[in-house]
Amino acid sequence: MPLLETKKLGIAFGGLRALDDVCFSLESGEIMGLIGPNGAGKTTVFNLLTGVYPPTEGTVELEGKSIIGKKTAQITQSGIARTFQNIRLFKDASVIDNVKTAMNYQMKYSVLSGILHLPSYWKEEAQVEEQAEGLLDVCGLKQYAKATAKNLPYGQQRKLEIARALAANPKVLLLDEPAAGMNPTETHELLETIRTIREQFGVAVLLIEHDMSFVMGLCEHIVVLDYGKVIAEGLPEEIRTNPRVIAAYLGGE
Amino acid sequence: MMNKKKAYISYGINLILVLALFFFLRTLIVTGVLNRYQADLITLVCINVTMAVSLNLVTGLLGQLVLGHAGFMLVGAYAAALFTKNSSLPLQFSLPIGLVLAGILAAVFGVIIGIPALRLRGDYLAIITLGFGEIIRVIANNLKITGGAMGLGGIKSLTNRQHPAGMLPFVFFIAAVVIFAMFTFGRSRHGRAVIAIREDEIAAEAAGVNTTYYKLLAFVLAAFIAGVAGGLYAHHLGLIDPSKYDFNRSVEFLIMVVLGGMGSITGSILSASVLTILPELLRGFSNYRMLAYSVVLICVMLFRPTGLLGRAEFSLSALIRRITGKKQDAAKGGV
Amino acid sequence: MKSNPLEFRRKEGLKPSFRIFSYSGKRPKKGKSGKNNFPFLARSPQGFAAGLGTSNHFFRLEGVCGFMNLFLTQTINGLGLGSIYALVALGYSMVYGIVKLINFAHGDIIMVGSYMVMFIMTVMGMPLILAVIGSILFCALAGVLIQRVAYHRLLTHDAPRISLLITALGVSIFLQNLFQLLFGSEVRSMPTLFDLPAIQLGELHITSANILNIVVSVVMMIGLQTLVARTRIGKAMRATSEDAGAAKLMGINTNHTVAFTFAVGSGLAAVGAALYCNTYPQIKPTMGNLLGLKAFVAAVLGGIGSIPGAMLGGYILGVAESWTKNFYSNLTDAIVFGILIVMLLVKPSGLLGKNVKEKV
Amino acid sequence: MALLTVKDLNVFYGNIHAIKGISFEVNEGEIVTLIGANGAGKTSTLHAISGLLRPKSGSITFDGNNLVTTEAHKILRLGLAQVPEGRRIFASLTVMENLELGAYIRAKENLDADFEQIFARLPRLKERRKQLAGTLSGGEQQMLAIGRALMSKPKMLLLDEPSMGLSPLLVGEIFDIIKSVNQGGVTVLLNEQNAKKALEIANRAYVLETGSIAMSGEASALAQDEKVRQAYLGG
Amino acid sequence: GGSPAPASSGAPAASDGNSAAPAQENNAAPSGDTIKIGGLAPLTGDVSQYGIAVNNAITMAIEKANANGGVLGQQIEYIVEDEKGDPNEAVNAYNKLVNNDNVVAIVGDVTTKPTQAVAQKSVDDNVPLITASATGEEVTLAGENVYRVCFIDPYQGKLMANYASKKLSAKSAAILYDNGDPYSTGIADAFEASAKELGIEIAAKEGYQTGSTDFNSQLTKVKAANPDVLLLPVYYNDVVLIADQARANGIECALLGADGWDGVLGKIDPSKTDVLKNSYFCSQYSAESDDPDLQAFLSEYREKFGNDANMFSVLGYDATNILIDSIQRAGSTDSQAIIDAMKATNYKGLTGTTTFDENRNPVRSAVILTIEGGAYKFVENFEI
Ligand SMILES: Nc1ncnc2c1ncn2[C@@H]1O[C@H](COP(=O)(O)OP(=O)(O)OP(=O)(O)O)[C@@H](O)[C@H]1O
Ligand SMILES: Nc1ncnc2c1ncn2[C@@H]1O[C@H](COP(=O)(O)OP(=O)(O)OP(=O)(O)O)[C@@H](O)[C@H]1O
Ligand SMILES: [Mg+2]
Ligand SMILES: [Mg+2]
Repeated sequence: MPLLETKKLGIAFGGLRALDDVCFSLESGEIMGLIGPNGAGKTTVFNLLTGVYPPTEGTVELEGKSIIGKKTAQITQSGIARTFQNIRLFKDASVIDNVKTAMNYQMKYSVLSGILHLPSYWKEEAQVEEQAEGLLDVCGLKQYAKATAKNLPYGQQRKLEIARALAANPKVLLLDEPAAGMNPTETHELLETIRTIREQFGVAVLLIEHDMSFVMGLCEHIVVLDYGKVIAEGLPEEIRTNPRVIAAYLGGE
Repeated sequence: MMNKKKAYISYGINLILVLALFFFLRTLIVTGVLNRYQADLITLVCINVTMAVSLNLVTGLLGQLVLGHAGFMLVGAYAAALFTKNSSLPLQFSLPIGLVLAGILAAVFGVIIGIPALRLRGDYLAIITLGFGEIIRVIANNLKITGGAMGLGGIKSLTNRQHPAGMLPFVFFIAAVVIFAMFTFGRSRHGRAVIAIREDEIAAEAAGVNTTYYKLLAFVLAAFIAGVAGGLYAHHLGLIDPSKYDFNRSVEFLIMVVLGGMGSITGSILSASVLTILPELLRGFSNYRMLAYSVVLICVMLFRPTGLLGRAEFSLSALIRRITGKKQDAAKGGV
Repeated sequence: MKSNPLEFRRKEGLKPSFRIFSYSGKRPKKGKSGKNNFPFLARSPQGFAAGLGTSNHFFRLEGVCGFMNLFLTQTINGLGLGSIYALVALGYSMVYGIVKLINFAHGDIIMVGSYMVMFIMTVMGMPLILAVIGSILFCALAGVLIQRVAYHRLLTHDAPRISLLITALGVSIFLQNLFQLLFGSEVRSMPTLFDLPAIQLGELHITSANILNIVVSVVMMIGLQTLVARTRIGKAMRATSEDAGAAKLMGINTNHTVAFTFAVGSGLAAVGAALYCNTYPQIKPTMGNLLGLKAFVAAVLGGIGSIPGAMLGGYILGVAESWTKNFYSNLTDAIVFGILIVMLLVKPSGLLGKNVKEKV
Repeated sequence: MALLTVKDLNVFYGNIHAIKGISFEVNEGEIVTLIGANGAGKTSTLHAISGLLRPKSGSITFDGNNLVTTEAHKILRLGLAQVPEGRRIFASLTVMENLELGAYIRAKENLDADFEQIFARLPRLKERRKQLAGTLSGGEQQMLAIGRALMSKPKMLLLDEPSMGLSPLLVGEIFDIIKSVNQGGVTVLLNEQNAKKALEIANRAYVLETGSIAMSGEASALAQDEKVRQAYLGG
Repeated sequence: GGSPAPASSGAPAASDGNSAAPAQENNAAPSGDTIKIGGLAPLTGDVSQYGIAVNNAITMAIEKANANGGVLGQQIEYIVEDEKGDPNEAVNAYNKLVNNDNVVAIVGDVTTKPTQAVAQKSVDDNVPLITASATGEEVTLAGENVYRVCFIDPYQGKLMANYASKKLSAKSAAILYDNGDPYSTGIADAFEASAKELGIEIAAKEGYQTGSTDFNSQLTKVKAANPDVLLLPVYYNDVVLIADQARANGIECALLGADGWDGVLGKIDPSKTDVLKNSYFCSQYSAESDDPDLQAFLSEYREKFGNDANMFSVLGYDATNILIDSIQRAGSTDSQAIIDAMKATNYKGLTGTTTFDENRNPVRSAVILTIEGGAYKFVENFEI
């Protein structure tokens, strides 16, 4: 059984069919790429996977259980975490608080013990602090832990988004153009980070990216969307040479 | 997160300071150094601080604009007053029970209003709370039990000639507890979730924060506190005049919160105190004081758009550290 | 010399609408027949029964379909009231549309406009037309001045929205207290401004004020809608509202655009003020409070930012108010706000508001 | 003769010294590119030129006009258009209205031919002409932003990272558009992270590093430079 | 009689708002041996017009008393505090007067709710308090130290019901009242109850929300009910709007009102006074009366403040004089002595001779007025 599977997924915005009959599946621990021209519906796929919009038709199953109809927070809690194409951090909160927020649902202490600082508060807060620091370390953000998120350089903000998504303890990590706006050096670093994450946390990764060297270098499997439909699927080599993909997306390079 | 031991020491110091302040004020009042007028003003300051701090939870921390906070106060005022008026217990005992009831009833209203209202965002939420505030008031104007337009009179107060500081322990310690609770709430996991919603609701959802729950939590908590404050206020004034719990009253509290700095608890305390006392000091200029007030308000907003303290908290220990020159991490207790 | 500058407006007898009504001749004569037969009218909270009861009453006495008559009368009452809400709401909506500011001082601009009409007419002794024009110009200027002094800095410095809101509240308090100092806090009465005949359609009696309100509000709405949707400055306004920086890159002078918006909004408020004074000939420094609040509700109901929406919201609010007054007058405001809440919950962006869902 | 001359430009954000006395020039008919990492100061430079930011000191001369003292909304009238970073299209207006606003300063002229020209270059926009711009995908929005800037018929176009977030095919297309725009007589100043592509089409280039110009020269020469290859072209 | 509308009189600078301010300082005679009397009134805010009227009259009364040698051989110092019509502010102001300024007695407050709040506090301090115009029944029930010189709401409601029945032979009545104002609800309820006893059918009872300006819908209903009389138990500002709209809606029946109507002619545009034809209201006094004291007061007031005195000022004047008279009779400034003296009041003032009943409400007959040809007209004295 695949970890994540979509069947005949579709959505329409008014008259516009943004996605139509999208089927793909993701195995645990796999890194998969989702590519396609602008407006193909890649981000929309993420939005459907995370319950931002309800699909018009089709299903999404995580470990065999449908997640349709669940709210975004519930879906995150059941194991799908994401980053956003346009960075959406908790700008005025500290970097570490950004990460801790995503751990909130895994914590147990009550409002009352939060207010009264009962022992459970101290115990859990200490645990979370440690975990969060560990995560920041992995993502190379340890030195910024106390900084306010909005003051981070752009590239670090992207990494913080990843760290926050990881903090929700996901089984599937969805990354929307994580390398956008990065230079080759930074992009390379990011590639390494994602690999490390996969090793350390055993998550499966589904990523959207336009940087082909990045996608081809990282992904084990690639799905190509065009006009809301899957036009190709396969190994990086197959995709690179697929004439439909070249025509629709890669261009004659 | 603060170190546990350091935190407890700091709480201890604050507790001692609070107790000292209380006994200091009490002594001044009982010995007549401060007269009834000044004593009543202190009571009023405490009540307004409680209101402002509770509104700060929704407006500052949760980032939702609420224009009907006085409505919860009104509900609490009626609940507490009707209880103490009809109870055979002496007021010292019936008042605390009444206040709890006031809080609970206001919280119930908070839930009733909050569940539908919190589905909306920004200005629309503000408008709905405004609407509910007005509805509560109009209904109170039409019910027998609330005394209709006449309002409810003859509410007993603990403060009187013999006991000039009768209400002080109640208003003072309730304000202190509320302030403490707001501080610690802001630093708990629940506080973080609430702040995350303020910062970016969609991202908060995606980080697994149950936004509906936390919005409601903040809203209901604030309503509860406003209800208690309303109960105190009714017993301070001895009368409930429903027409005074209108939109304008809600705006007064909102101004306290924004002027002090949204999200800053100490800011709310500061501006609620100043805005309660200053008009009294300016009594002689009654024709001009509102004019002056509006000009000051506009100027503060123009030149300090985030309020006097912004999001920072005034912290005694940070101040001491700064004075004693130990500059090392003057970390303003970031809520 | 105590000659009254209003002399030229004065009329002997009652105002024309009243006269025409009394000429209708079908009105039941006071006395014998129609009385004491309708205990259901003794108390209003009878829901529809009261309305239907009244219908019977009319039916028996006049042989006309009284319920329809009552229905229409109350609806027209509501439309007349709603037109004033609508005119004020237009200003709210416009300013909100451009700078995303709930301009709580807008209601007070109505007050300023009313006082200007009063001042120019009664103190300076000018004719009505000059008073109205003067009031419009004065308000437009005041609007721009307020924007420059109180909002400009915040708008250009990307201040938190709520600070702007508080500043607007501050301006509102300022205007009220300033006018209280200038003109005293007591109520001032106004003469009838527009002395037009009423219309009598069968049993239906429509006062001149109602007709005027409805006609002017519709004209203003169409004018404004055309301005925003069709003209160059209208496009500039919309662009500025979206992203002032990008608007500048298009060569738009955003400062002028925002000032223009405030001028138009405030000028409209002055028109509203003239109609208001004509309909409810009484002004006071705090008159803008409730009116502003209701108009704001109307703007939201219709979808704030939308011009036809403001109009629709005003009408709906007026008619709803009129009808609740008919059935349960004590709870009017509660019911009106209740309607607002229900509508918002069903359609969060208001009736005609664009629901631009944030693209994630 | 240089169309645009920047001299000793200094830009501050509060205490942050973002641009530290840079000087450069763009000659008529050229494509000049500014390349540099995140936060190097490319956007700040462009904003200073287009008047969205007031520099602390320095001079900017365009076509004989001093831009430092010219208000932002007047700069476009001098023939200098900008495609801002992050597109900044008018989200709740339709695609068509966005394009019309691009021609705001040419209100009295007949624009039909220009629309057709834009649509010929960017056919996707034609399909979506009635759609609200905010609901376009990222790439579509970028096309719209370029189209919108072209509607003013500028002498010179400032482009801030036009390829950001675009598919490889579209990146190619966008650069083709830039080239053809340039061939049509429009001078171009291009900010890019995609240094490889940028250097391919540019005549000259400046490399920005933390607010200062680290290198400059012919684009083809820089593309061969070992340091540039290392840092910006991915080895 | 009828006066030009204030809207058309004089420059705006001569407004009431300004004339109130100097009152505080001017009366401060050389300190030490003065008797301090406190005043509470809304001098700013929505109901300030009432407060200013009362306060002006109090100032006049005290100036007069001081000119005549003061009381108990001492000058009176009058300290007024603005309470903006807000109970909370009123209590603050009261506290200041009693605790900071140590006044011996208070004239005030003006409207019911602030007065009620203050009255409750004053019982604790046993400070003599006399209100000119707070008509809510509960006010004086607060304690033995609280008096008033105006009629209470229920009394007026009952009075007008009787008048409608006995003098106007009304068989049916409609009521339109301000549902957020206890004054209005108080009169309306009393009228309704008493009308029923008298066999008058209440054909419609419609409320409105405080601050409304549009009454067309309610009036449409009233019109349909076709009553013999329409009771408008509201203050003059609203009377003007309602009467205008009522007539425009074709309601021609008699309009009834209470003492809140006093001053209505000053608030209606002269071109419109006809809408008030055929209306009857009760008042505490008649400006038409030939009582020389009253006429002297009225002209003096006009001279001093540039506008006409109204019921509030007349009552304020009487209240102050009754207090001064009581202090004189008490022979000391001791609270209890003053309160005891007040109980025994038998004072002839502008509103006639006032004594107090067991609830410390005034006992005297009311005046019924009507409006004809743009002027008030005395109809008769009327008692139940
Ligand atoms: N909320 C919405 N309302 C209307 N249309 C939408 C909405 N969201 C997306 N679309 C449309 O759906 C299509 C797919 O958009 P999507 O954002 O998924 O593209 P994408 O593949 O992520 O493109 P890019 O690579 O440029 O980000 C686009 O044409 C877009 O205009
Ligand atoms: N509004 C601002 N407030 C404070 N600092 C800013 C602001 N905008 C930019 N900066 C700072 O100025 C410097 C230059 O930023 P700029 O945006 O010009 O860089 P850039 O080269 O365009 O980078 P990018 O590739 O990310 O677009 C950076 O250090 C940035 O942090
Ligand atoms: Mg996308
Ligand atoms: Mg940039």
